[in-house]
Amino acid sequence: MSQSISIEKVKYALHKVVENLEKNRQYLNDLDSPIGDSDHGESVCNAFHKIQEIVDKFPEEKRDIGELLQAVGKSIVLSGGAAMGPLYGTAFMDAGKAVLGKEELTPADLVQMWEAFAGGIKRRGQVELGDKTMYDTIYPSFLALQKAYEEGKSLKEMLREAIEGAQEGMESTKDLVSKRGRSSRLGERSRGHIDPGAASSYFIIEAFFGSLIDN
Amino acid sequence: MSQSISIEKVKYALHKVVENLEKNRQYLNDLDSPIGDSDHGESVCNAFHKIQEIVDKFPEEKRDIGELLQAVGKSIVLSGGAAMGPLYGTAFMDAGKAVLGKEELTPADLVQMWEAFAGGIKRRGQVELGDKTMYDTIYPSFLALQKAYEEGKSLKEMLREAIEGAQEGMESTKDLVSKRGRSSRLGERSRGHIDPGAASSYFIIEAFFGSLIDN
Amino acid sequence: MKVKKFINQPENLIEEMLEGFVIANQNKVKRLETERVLVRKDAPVTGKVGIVTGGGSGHKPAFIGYIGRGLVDAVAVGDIFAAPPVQRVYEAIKAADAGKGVLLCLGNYSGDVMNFGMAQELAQSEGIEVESVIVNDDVASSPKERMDNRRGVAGEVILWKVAGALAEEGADLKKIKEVGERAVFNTRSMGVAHTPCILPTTGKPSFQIGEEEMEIGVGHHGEPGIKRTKMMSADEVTELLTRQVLEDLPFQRGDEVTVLVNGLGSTSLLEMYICFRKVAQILSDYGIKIHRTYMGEFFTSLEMGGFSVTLTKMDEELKRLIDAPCDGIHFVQH
Amino acid sequence: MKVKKFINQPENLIEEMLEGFVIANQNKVKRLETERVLVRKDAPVTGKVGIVTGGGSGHKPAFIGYIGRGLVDAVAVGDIFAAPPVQRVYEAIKAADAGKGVLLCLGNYSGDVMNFGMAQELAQSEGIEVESVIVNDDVASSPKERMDNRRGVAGEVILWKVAGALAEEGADLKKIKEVGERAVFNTRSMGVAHTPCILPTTGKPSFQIGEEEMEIGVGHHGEPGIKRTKMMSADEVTELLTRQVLEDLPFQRGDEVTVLVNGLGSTSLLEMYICFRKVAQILSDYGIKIHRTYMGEFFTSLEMGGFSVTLTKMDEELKRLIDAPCDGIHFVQH
Ligand SMILES: Nc1ncnc2c1ncn2[C@@H]1O[C@H](COP(=O)(O)OP(=O)(O)O)[C@@H](O)[C@H]1O
Ligand SMILES: Nc1ncnc2c1ncn2[C@@H]1O[C@H](COP(=O)(O)OP(=O)(O)O)[C@@H](O)[C@H]1O
Ligand SMILES: [Mg+2]
Ligand SMILES: [Mg+2]
Ligand SMILES: [Mg+2]
Ligand SMILES: [Mg+2]
Repeated sequence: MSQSISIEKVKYALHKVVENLEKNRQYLNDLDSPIGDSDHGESVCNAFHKIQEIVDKFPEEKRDIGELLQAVGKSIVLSGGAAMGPLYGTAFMDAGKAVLGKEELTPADLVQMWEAFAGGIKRRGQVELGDKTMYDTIYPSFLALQKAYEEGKSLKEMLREAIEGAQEGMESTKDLVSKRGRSSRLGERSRGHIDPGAASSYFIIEAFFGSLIDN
Repeated sequence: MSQSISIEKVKYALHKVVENLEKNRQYLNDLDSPIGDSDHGESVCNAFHKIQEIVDKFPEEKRDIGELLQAVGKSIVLSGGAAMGPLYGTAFMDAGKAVLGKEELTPADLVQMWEAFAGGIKRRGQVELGDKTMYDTIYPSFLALQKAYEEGKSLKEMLREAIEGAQEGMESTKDLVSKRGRSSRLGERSRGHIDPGAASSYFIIEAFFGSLIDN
Repeated sequence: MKVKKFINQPENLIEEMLEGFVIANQNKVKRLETERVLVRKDAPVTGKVGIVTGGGSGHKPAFIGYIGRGLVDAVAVGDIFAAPPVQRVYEAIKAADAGKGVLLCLGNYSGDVMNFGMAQELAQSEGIEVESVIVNDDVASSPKERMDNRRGVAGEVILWKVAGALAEEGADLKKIKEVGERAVFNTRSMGVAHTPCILPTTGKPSFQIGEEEMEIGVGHHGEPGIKRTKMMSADEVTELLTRQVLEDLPFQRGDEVTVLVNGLGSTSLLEMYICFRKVAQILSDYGIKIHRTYMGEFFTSLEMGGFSVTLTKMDEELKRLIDAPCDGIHFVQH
Repeated sequence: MKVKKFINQPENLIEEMLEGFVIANQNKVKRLETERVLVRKDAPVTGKVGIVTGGGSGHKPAFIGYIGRGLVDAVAVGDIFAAPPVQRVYEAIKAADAGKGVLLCLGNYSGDVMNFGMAQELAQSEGIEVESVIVNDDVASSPKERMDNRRGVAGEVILWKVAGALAEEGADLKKIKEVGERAVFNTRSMGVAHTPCILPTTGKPSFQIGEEEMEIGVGHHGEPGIKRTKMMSADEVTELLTRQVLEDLPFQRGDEVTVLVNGLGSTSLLEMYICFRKVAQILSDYGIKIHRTYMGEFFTSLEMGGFSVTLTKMDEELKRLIDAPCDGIHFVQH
């Protein structure tokens, strides 16, 4: 496996993200029922569906991965809606900004990009770790990615550990009491359920990083 | 058993009518569900409930059975409501009119009274035999009463045969297609169900004539 | 199935509802002391024919929600799905009469026809001028040859609107009856339901129906209609209702109609707008113009799931009356 | 449980609904060509601050039913229960702005807050004056100490009414924001539900609940409230809601309030009047006077079974604005 990531790989990874969300659409709706409003799968899938076109129409000759991610983020912000729209949209926009001008991503770039992605969620959502949101999936995945990088692991290992970090993060939300978003009004009653946003973030990371591993 | 009927017996019989309807309240609602609006038991019971007071408050010294029946009929007409209110109310008023001034009812009076009762239904409801209504219970019961009388049977036998006539009449409605009232819009779909009004009429007759037998 | 309803003792429910209703709408309505009759606050209105209606309870906003300027003056309130008794209708007539007479508006049900009819006779015998118009708009309830046997359903709203507006203009009883009858003659409806209501008095559903079924042509007390079918799409069922309604009255290319899409209780306005869209498409195909559209719950059957489509063929006079402002309790128009 | 709804393809349902809505109400409303935004026919109205609102679909008559004179100018229409995206809100702002600025009215949901907030920034960056008022009236959704975390529910209707009336009077943006915020601060609500709605997009119920249970303090997307209990009588549940609402705001003897009893979808008006009767009794016990009562379906959750009680403490200015006439599509007042 190559130690850098091309724009083609990113495009492919984005398609895989859409696929994976679509596969889990109803599961995400179901997670959003006991502590939310039962629409998370719908909202995420509808918003991400549109990015396929952005990706497909992104001119062949343009090679800037940052620009691509910004275009994706802008689409999600402007036409995504729901809570996840501004959150994922901002995350992609910030991620794009962090790697603007890059035509290949090195492991270091990837770490930087993902830090910005997590930062976008934090900034837009005014959220902390442990608030029982998507941030609880995304930030741990960044930490794992960074740690693996600092330990000098291979890109493949980095990606694998980021996915594991995301999964642990997602699962951690089950025992948390929500502090942000719709479920934050439930107090103790929010405990015992995985946060739907944490789950969709996991599916995004699983597909995005996973496809980079296989690729 | 005496061959004439006193006002006390009529009063007692009216109480028995209320009791019998009350006992069959839900059954009458249920009959009114497939071919009507599910309220016949409610309407009949509420209206007849009020006649208990009329009967109880009817002055001891007044002995006129016709007057009593008219008072009962007037109450049902004025405050009964639904389809059954004007129908049963008119029937009782007409029945009262037919025996106005009588302090005892002979078998002949009874026949006349019941003919008027049936006539009241027919007049108010513009109804014919076979239209699948309460008239299909009431008119046959009159015919049976009259026949038994003409054959010189005892009062007891007359009453018994009137009840049997009523029962047969009620059951006959099951196979009929409705021509009157709410169920008349169902055409063939009204077939196969006993008419709720035919059933309430049977319970009235069963209790009224039945209590005169036992008494 | 357990009954989930916000009620107290079932035997008190109409009285409690009316108590709430009178408090909530005390600027527009008052209750007679003697009888369960609600009347417009300023009734009898001098110089105006009184408009009286009524019927069984459970159809809110009908009947009492239509009390108000440009609409109804007095309502005789029956028990759940039961016509009001004679005395009550009679008191409503008296309360609405300002000396110019009273028009009774009622649905074509033998209970209503008999009770209103006897009350009318009683009032007439005391010198009050009383006429009546009987609504029979439900095309599903009898073939055209037996039109006078048809049920009255949501079309009654059109009668109240038209007769109420005309009465407010100061027209006389004869004229109002004539125009009211024309409005009824020009009105056709048909409904569908997939879920019964539960009668609060008995805790029982108004009808039985399968998990995937609906009843085409249902009455608004849950009376069976024409047939039981599988659930259809919004477009299919709307097409079925609309065509049946259209074909019943000789509607012609160039005609103008008022459309009323009436929710029977639990069907959402969202669904009804989807269905209305199809009504509009069909009318446009027929070359029929929509004069005015009413969308919402106008004549319900408690929480029954379903809706009905009503079309009224307009003429210049009916247009003026439909468009007139009114200030009913649950029916307001500028 | 099979889904019994009158819809066609679930993915088309909002578009089809809007198509019907625009045809039915074409005298009052138009749709932007570029975005799923509905605006008052004559918007932008010269000399008037624009009132913009929006949110997820499924709450009919909210939001689009409140478009009209004395109410709302533009609505950004989201998917079922999903906040509208930034671009859409931004287009709504532009469509409503007549140069006097725009007030955004929204419920306190992170989706709405973020999308409206970003749209506001976008519009401001282009020189449009934009302010916002966020509704947080649901007392069941957070303790008083964390009031700014509470959900917005039916109280938003009060904001539209008040802000809309003030805008129609020609007030400036600052003033409307100030009075709007006071109206919100004076408004408290709480709801109850016993039956979920079925999301037409997924065919799934919005929540699970037992055959004899109800959810106290439910949100109008089916969000859990305070507790799950056995069904209670109308009086018991109304007392519970009303006292909790009353105790949250320092209502005092002699205060005047506007009462809004809102049906969440399938609960009948008959039941709601029974419940209102109890609200009125409690208010009377507290020595609180009712200024005006709104009864009906103002902000639903599709066909959810349940209702909510909203109280707004009045002052002279709020009374004038609440009483002002308005001519919304589904909210008309003389
Ligand atoms: N302020 C916030 N910060 C971070 N994440 C949030 C915030 N608010 C909501 N979320 C996330 O959004 C998810 C819900 O998304 P979605 O269903 O699209 O929104 P809505 O609650 O408006 O229906 C939650 O599960 C949570 O992970
Ligand atoms: N025109 C009529 N003549 C005779 N009986 C009638 C007529 N109309 C209705 N009925 C009787 O009334 C019964 C229904 O009574 P009820 O339930 O009180 O009235 P509603 O149909 O108004 O609910 C029917 O079953 C039928 O027996
Ligand atoms: Mg959600
Ligand atoms: Mg009946
Ligand atoms: Mg009835
Ligand atoms: Mg949502």
